[in-house]
Amino acid sequence: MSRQDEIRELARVALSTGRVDYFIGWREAYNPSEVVPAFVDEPDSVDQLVWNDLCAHNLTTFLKRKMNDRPNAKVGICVKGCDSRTLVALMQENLVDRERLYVVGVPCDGLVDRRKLEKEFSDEIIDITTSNGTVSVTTHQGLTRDFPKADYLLAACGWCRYKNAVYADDVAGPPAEEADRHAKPVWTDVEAFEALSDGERDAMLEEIFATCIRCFACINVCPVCYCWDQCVNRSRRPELVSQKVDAKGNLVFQMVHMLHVAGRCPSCGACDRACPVEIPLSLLHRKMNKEIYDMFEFEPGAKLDEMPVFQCFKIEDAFGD
Amino acid sequence: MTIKYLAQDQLAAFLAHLAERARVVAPISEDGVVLFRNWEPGRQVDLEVLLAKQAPKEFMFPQTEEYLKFSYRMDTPVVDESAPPAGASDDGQVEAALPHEVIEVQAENAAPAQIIFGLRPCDARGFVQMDQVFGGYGGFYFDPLYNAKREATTLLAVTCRDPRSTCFCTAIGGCPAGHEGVDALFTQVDGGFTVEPLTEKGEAATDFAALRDASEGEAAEAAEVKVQATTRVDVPFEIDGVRDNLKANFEGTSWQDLCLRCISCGTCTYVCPSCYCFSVNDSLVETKGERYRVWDNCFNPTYTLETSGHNPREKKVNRFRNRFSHKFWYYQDKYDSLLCSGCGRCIMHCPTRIDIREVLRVMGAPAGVPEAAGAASNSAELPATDGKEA
Amino acid sequence: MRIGVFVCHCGTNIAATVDVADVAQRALSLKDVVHAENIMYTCAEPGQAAIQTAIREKKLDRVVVAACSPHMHEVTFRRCVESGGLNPYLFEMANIREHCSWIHTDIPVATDKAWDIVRMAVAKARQLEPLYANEVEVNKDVLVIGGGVAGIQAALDMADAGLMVTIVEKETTIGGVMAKLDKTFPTIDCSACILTPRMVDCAQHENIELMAYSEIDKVTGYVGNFTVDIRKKASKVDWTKCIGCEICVQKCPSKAPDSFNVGLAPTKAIYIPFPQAVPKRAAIQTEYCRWFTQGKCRVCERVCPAGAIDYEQQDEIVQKQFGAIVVATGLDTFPWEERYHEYGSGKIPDVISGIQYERMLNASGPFGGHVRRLSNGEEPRTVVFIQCVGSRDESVGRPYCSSVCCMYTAKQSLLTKDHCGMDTEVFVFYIDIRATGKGYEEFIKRVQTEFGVKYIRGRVSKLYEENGKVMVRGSDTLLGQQVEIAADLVVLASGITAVEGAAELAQKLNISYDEFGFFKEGHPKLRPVETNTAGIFLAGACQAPKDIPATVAQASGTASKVIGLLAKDKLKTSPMIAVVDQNRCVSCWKCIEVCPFSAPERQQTRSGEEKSHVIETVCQGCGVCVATCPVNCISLKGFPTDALLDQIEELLLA
Amino acid sequence: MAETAASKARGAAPTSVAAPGSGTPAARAGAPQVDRPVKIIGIVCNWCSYAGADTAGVGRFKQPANVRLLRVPCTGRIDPLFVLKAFEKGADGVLISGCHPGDCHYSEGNYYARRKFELLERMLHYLGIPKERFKWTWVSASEGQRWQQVVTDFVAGVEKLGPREGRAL
Repeated sequence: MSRQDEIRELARVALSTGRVDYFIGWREAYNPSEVVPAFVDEPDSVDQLVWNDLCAHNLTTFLKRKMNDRPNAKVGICVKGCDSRTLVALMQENLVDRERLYVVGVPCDGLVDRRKLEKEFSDEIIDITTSNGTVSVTTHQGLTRDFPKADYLLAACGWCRYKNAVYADDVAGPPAEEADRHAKPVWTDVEAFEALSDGERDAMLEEIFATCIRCFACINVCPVCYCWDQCVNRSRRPELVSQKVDAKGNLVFQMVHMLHVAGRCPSCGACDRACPVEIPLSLLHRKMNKEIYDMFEFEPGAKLDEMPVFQCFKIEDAFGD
Repeated sequence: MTIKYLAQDQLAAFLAHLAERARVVAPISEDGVVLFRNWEPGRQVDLEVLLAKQAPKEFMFPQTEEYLKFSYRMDTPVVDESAPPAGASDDGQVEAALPHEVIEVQAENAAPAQIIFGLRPCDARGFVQMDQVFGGYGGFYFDPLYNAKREATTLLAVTCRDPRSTCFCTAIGGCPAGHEGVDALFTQVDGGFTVEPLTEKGEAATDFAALRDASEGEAAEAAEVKVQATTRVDVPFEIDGVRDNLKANFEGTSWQDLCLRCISCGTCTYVCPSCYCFSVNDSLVETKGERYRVWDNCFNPTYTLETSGHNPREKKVNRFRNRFSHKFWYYQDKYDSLLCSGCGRCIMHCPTRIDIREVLRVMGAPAGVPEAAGAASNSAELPATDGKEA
Repeated sequence: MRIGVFVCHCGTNIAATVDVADVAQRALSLKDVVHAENIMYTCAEPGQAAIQTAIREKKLDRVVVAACSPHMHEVTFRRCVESGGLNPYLFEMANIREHCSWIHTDIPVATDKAWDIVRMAVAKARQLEPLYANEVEVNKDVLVIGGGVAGIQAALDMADAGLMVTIVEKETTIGGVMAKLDKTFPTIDCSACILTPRMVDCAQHENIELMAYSEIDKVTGYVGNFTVDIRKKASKVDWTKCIGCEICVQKCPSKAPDSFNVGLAPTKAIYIPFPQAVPKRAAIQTEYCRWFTQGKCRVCERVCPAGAIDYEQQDEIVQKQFGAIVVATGLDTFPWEERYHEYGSGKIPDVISGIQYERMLNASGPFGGHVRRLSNGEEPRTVVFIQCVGSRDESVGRPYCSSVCCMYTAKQSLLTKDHCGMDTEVFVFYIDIRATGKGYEEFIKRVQTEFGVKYIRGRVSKLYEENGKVMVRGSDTLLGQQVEIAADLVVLASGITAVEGAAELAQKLNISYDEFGFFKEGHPKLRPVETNTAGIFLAGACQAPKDIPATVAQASGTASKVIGLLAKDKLKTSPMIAVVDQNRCVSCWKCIEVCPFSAPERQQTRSGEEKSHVIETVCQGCGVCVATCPVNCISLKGFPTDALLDQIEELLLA
Repeated sequence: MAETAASKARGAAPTSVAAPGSGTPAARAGAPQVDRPVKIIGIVCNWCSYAGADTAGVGRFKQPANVRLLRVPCTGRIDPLFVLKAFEKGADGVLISGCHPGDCHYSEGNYYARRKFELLERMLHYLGIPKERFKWTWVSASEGQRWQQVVTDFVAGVEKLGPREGRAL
């Protein structure tokens, strides 16, 4: 049975047995090149659920407080390895009710970066299919081109060491083959930026963040960011972040987000993907996680029994002079 | 007016000519991302990508825009010596003798001439729709900042030769070659553009030696391009009755299902050519301050937050319903215009691909239509093709 | 808003380097500032009057005083504006003395800095709001840590005033260092004769509970309401049964080092430090006890008439509530053996420390008060005293004067003549003679003239053994010549150091201590017995080296402070605490996780939601929760985020 | 990565406050080098470092006059965002100082703080703020001389770099 069928079957059972009131998975949007979160509440509509190389959405986002208006519903949810770490991060803080949760782990071998493909065409993409390592893309005007999947993976998949969920009640199909998830992580992307001079980094960040439009997609889509209407980025009093939209303010704006999810953000990449102006936020959260790993050998959301590192301390911490 | 012709290889020269008298803005591709940016000689205009990521809205209505600067001065009044000394008894006298704040205000509203080239008719139409609210339609507020820029701006639109699957301008009275708000319409034909000046601004902008009168053949080709494009635009819903049906479906349960995957960010409104909401801020340090406005949007949870702490649109679904009802119902009632030009940017850029067409299909249809059920509304647009394996 | 700014000259302390008139003048250009003046001494009566007049006449609603450190006079000025009719928390202080005039010399530079400091203070003042103190019930019991003369004196004074006092002493008996001394200067009266009656008073006082052989494990709470975990160490003897008959000590077969006699002679594994011990109870040093080390013996169990021996006894934690704590942990003497290798590192038997000599002189000491050479048991004919060993000596990290050595050396040299005969040769090597107390200088003179003790001004560079003598090589800086003395006994006036574990205790109590481990008083002159932690007080040598008169005087001073504090039934708590804006709380409970005092709690709101709420009387106002709250919905009264940000912006204003 | 980041860089909307170019190294090279004393903000805990600075004052330990102190009850109360704000508003350096580990007046505040500051320091440097411009350390109430040393060294470090002009943060 394919993973997709496994997911549909687990969803069908969960819905028909009343284990969940609704089930969150993925489905195709207005065309087969777009996959969106699906909310299924009938056993007989589970067949809309899909599992393919475009299922990038981290569905944990939809467990955030105030995200859906059915606070007491029993929820089923699909999580990839990366998604599961954000879920565990929420669990570490008791911000989700495990009792009302049914988690289906979806082993994942890496997904396709649709944006990277968009850059290959001026025309609109209307269909994307993959079969054994080749991605076939069809445009609105009927042009079809093939690309090697390996070259068009999501950035997050590039640094992934958690192909299987770290927390799940059931798993859709056999686990994915995983290299040692406890191996020391690699940070080549961050190191490249670190290698620049102070001045270069500074100038580059200013240019990058000048394009931010403060739409809050990064923050609202972030699964571990839950303040909503109370986000200090919106606060006038105290005004930690100027409401003016300019490069400096935008960088502070983003640092507020980063420092608030520090120790809880596993770099799932949801913010990078959500940003309409394609700001590479991984520049910041990956760096943050690199340092957190260096400081505590801690990986956010990796273990249920751990505590986010900035909500606790060790007397023997050896920082500072 | 006569149709003119501009050869492709003359485009740069034409823009350079314009750039001498005004700032020229055009769709420019930077690392595969097309945005409206300052055009300077040597920069490539990108007309291949149909729609720039954002509408050119920000050039008429900047995301952050200053109203005025203000400053405080402490002014110590000259006390009349002859008068009896102010005793604590005489409050008024004590008041008068105290230093008082004097507030000084400077406001300036500079709007240098600018020409936007390469926007699409839907983008132009967005401005026309925005004009209603900023232009004081129906005796409402007339916004000097917006109108000064509007006045100083010429819109040189380019016909959409190959509409996207997400385009639906024709469904709401627009057209890939629409004239609304357009000062001059450029249409790509073999080897260049036909150019139709539609206003005096347009005339002035296109008054350039390299433009010659178009041949009949070129004119005919342009006409054909327009027809072709227009027929290719999808008509995903029936606009007639949408207003009334939204009203009827105001309490419809399907709003709940439709907004489930919405993350309540502001992307759709910030890329939209006609969304115009903003909030006003003061900032003051010591004696110097300024008042400015920044884009705001109805998905922002604090958008309707009242001082009391009460928020009439506290829930995501309320905010979600508002955006569509506003565009196709309230705005129409108040300003006698839709607030959507069918560009489809909100669909393309929504992090979860919320589809305005789907919303209108469901909520814009007469109440109680079977489609208006969560799961059903999902399957309603479920493509025939099955999912593919990873 | 109407802010008044008052810039203080502090005589020339500020005015010498800061153009105070200019600063006051400039202040008038600040938003909301309706009054500014410069005053010679703002804290003095005329200065305070000027502030109150301005409040009245200019209808001020905020007051900024630019003067010294708030640690100096914040309280003074809060009181001043309060009696001037303003809420005391509508006051802000700009520190332009300690932080400006005293550390800079260039007038324009210092003036500009003072101007910035004032601007920042005004920026903060704008954000201040009236605050009102809370009241908490006060627990009237007092904990005294340390049962030396300081603790005893303070405890008795407080107990006499009707307070319930608990003395926690780490040894098996109270008495401390003074109990080890033979005589006390300058009166040469017997130390025990003064102290032991007071010890007995403690034991018998109905308001005093003695907890000997106990230590402080944990301290939580705040002034008026401390909760303390006290560890009763296992003595392996049931003290409710023990009658202190000492039979066990006589019969015990295992020897053990005797800390009370500073190692002069051994004691037994089961021991009672000295005959007048209070409480007089036996304890087993298990590391030397045959039963505990080899699993056989149990002699004491057999001989004990009271059946008090309890080998199974374990440490016990007792939790008690107190309203105030007096720290009187006393002193240790400098471990000279470790640092003075030129004096033989303790390997020369006839080189001993002053405190050892006290035990030697003491009639109830191991030698029955007979002075003996440890090498051969003979009475010494030549005795040399060396002062400032572990005092006034940078090379061993002890730059300070221990303040008692000059006097106790003089006393000991006198007693030497007394015990060994006037013909005994006694030399004292000294740097300076410090005899500042009442009758001290006269005492020194007596020792030199009447008793013929020879004082040599100079340091001793080396001690070494040579045919049965201890050779003392030093210099006489007055005569400017080398001296070498063949001594039978050398007594080192080892100085005073903080007790072992002082830092750890300070950390448990959250009080500050200096680099030497002495506890820091609130202010050297204005708050000499208080600490910076409300409700915790100091007495005796734990604060700084002192002699007995000074210690007792301070202990009584401390007692009166505590009595004053606990005279009230309710205490005003600082209103500068954290408050949650529940409308903005997102119920993430991070505040609860991080609070060191468990002040935040979950609270049901009227809408039925659970939101965070800070318990006013528990919150200590550290603000950790404020910095942790992701939505900034916790405000720290007195230090609101708005104010801090405004101060930053004000300073950086281009 | 660097390339991608660079290629991401796009000029901002001309009319919006985010004036394009201001961030480009070229534009900065052209920026006039201002000559003014460096502005440093010191955020210090009330119980240790503020009092330590007092002790330095009482001891008349001379110091450079570039530091202005912001008094907070505890380093645990310092939101790292204050530091970002300070740099955003144009501080040339930020110095944070509190009680030595174990000596916190509130027993735990500085334990939380040091974790935050350590991360903050690493991030700040990454954002292009040279290490010399940010320091966090411990100075107790009795360490007047240490305070003098800390201030003197820090100011010297910042002065070597001079005032910060037109930076992203």
